[in-house]
Amino acid sequence: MNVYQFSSPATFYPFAGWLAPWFAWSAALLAIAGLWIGFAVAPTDFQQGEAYRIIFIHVPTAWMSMFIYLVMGFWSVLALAFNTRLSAMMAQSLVPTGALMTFIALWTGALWGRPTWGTYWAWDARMTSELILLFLYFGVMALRNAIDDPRRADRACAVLTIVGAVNIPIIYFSVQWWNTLHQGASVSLTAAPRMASIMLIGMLVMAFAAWFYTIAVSLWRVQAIILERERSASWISALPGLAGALR
Amino acid sequence: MLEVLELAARRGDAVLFRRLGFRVEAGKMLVVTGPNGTGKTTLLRILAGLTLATAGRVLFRGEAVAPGSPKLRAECVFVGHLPALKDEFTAEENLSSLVELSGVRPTASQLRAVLSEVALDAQRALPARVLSQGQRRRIGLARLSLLRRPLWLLDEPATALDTTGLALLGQLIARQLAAGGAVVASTHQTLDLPPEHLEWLVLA
Amino acid sequence: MMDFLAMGGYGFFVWGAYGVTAVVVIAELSSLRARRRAAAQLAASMPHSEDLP
Amino acid sequence: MAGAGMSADVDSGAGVGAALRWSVERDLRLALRSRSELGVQLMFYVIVVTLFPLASTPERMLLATMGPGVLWVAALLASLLSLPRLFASDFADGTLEQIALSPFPMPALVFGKILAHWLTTGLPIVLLAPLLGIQYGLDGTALWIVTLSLLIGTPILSLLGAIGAALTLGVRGGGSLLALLILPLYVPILIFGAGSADAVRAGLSASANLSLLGAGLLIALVGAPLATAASVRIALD
Repeated sequence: MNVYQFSSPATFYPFAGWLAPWFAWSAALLAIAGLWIGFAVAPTDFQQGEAYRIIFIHVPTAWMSMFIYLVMGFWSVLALAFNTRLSAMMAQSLVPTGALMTFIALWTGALWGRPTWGTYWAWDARMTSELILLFLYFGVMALRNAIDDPRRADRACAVLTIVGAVNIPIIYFSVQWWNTLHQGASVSLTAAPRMASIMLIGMLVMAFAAWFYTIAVSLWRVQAIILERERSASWISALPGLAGALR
Repeated sequence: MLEVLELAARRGDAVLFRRLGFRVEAGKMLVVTGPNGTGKTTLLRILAGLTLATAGRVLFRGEAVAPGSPKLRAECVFVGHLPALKDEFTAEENLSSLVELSGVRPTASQLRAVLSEVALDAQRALPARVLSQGQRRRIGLARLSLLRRPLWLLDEPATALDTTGLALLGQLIARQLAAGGAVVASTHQTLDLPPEHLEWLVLA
Repeated sequence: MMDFLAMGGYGFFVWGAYGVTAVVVIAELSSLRARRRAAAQLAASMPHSEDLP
Repeated sequence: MAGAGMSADVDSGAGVGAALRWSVERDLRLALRSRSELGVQLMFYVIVVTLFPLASTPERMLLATMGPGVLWVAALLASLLSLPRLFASDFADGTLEQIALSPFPMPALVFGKILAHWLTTGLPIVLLAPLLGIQYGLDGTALWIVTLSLLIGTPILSLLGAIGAALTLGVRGGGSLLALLILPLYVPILIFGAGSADAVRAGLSASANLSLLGAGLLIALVGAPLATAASVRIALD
């Protein structure tokens, strides 16, 4: 077997099970700290009042939505280059969480936009690109469900993810260009109140919370995918307490 | 000429075969038989470089070949279940298009000669749409006779062939073996070929 | 406590945002738990014979 | 046996030219054999463009602002409709296997097919655009710029679309799935393409839009055939 012996699903499965809870707990603690900063420590903004506190959810999830897609691209390149099933499973495990983060970013952005600009959707450059990113996630999901053979689904989704990842910067640039052309340099989400350092810290803490949450969820999900794909492999019978609730 | 080591293949999560090994020497024909669904087609597609094996290696003249490798594509011809004909094209157009795709530029007279050889003279200018399955198969045989390739991979080549078609197929294979080529074919019909050239692989 | 919920008049928007986020995260976690349990049962019910890489 | 005399060897190095010639000439001949189908797709483009004034207003000023956008969205939809034709019939009758097994470099063969697809769907749209632009009250320069942007943009639609067509070969829900996969990738082309005429009408120069579109075309010319060839291999696996 090639040098990536340790990356076989059988050896990765217990490792993922051991690692995931650590990330889950640290995500929970970071989230609590972030919310505490967001609501108790950060001052009321003189311009937007309390509405700006939504940024502590909106900005981290927006960052994560794009970051997750690029990580999926990374795993997809590995899956195609080295033909390793595990990398394809990792890419597959990230898709639902990525789509979820994108949805949250859009939802919170709209609720923040209403009090700030008076409308839920103002074709802001970042929000429009976020919406297109959501379509990219749905595209990968739809392709995954449309192909039955797992190996072909892995490789087809890998190609689509890579093509999508290459297009993300182009989409963001073209939407930015389109936005400034038509609306001029209107108030966009980035022109939020001057970034007091406390707000930045709050957002960074929430960003790490979202990141660790994503890692934990994708590790748990990749375990489920491994079980689904390798259900008849012999190493599965050695798993402790398989029939019971999976730890 | 062709060697297979420790080959394994899966379809979905069903294992088709595992640790499969065999050699095919020049001038020899390997007949792959076995009930349906045992992976005969998958094996041939792996040898042709269309499908990825889950394990094992394929050596062509001692050199390992990966799927889609240029060496394999230049030296081997694969005839699958589908006759690879365009319904809109005539028999002659189909033949010349397929042969040119393999990098060989036949003259019009060669095309006509080989078509008459497979008894498709009258149907030369008919669109493939109107030809019978057997006639469409014989266009495939005409292609085989035009291409000089050392390795033939034939997936159920005898299907839909009538007696004259079968005789033609036998002749073509005999000529290929005599010219030092090798053939791997999955088939159920017994072809009247000298047994000393044949080897059998039964997939259970 | 009441003014905390009021959020300076923006309560609907702030809690609308955080509330939906919480709901969506909980939904993902519970569907993940269900998928893991189903996968475990599926794997447990199968004969384990192949040792294909 | 007639075949005995031939010993034409295959130099796969110089294969790109032969591959292009083979695939373009073959696909064009195939397309011309089913000319009516091409006509139908072109009519689709004309009808979609004609629908919008009926749905909004015949008032010239408003139509002029909408014109480029409508021409472009209709071009997107028309190309999307014709993409399955690119590989589906070859996939169904087994010729795609032989293309994958040909000694010719596959990206070149695939590029030839994409070029033939553009010549039969994209180019007619570009030639028809000025005519339909008049319907939208576009004057000389705006009309010319829209047509030029379509000339540069429609090949990108074929190139990017080919990747989607290869990925969804023989897959359930092919048509709408292809739309979901490819339309988000068409967004930048739509923005720069339709934007070029808006820029001209706003008195700005469209050179920035057109050059960005040109850059997109170059990237697609290099990347798309490779990605499409890989996707076809995956579909044939």
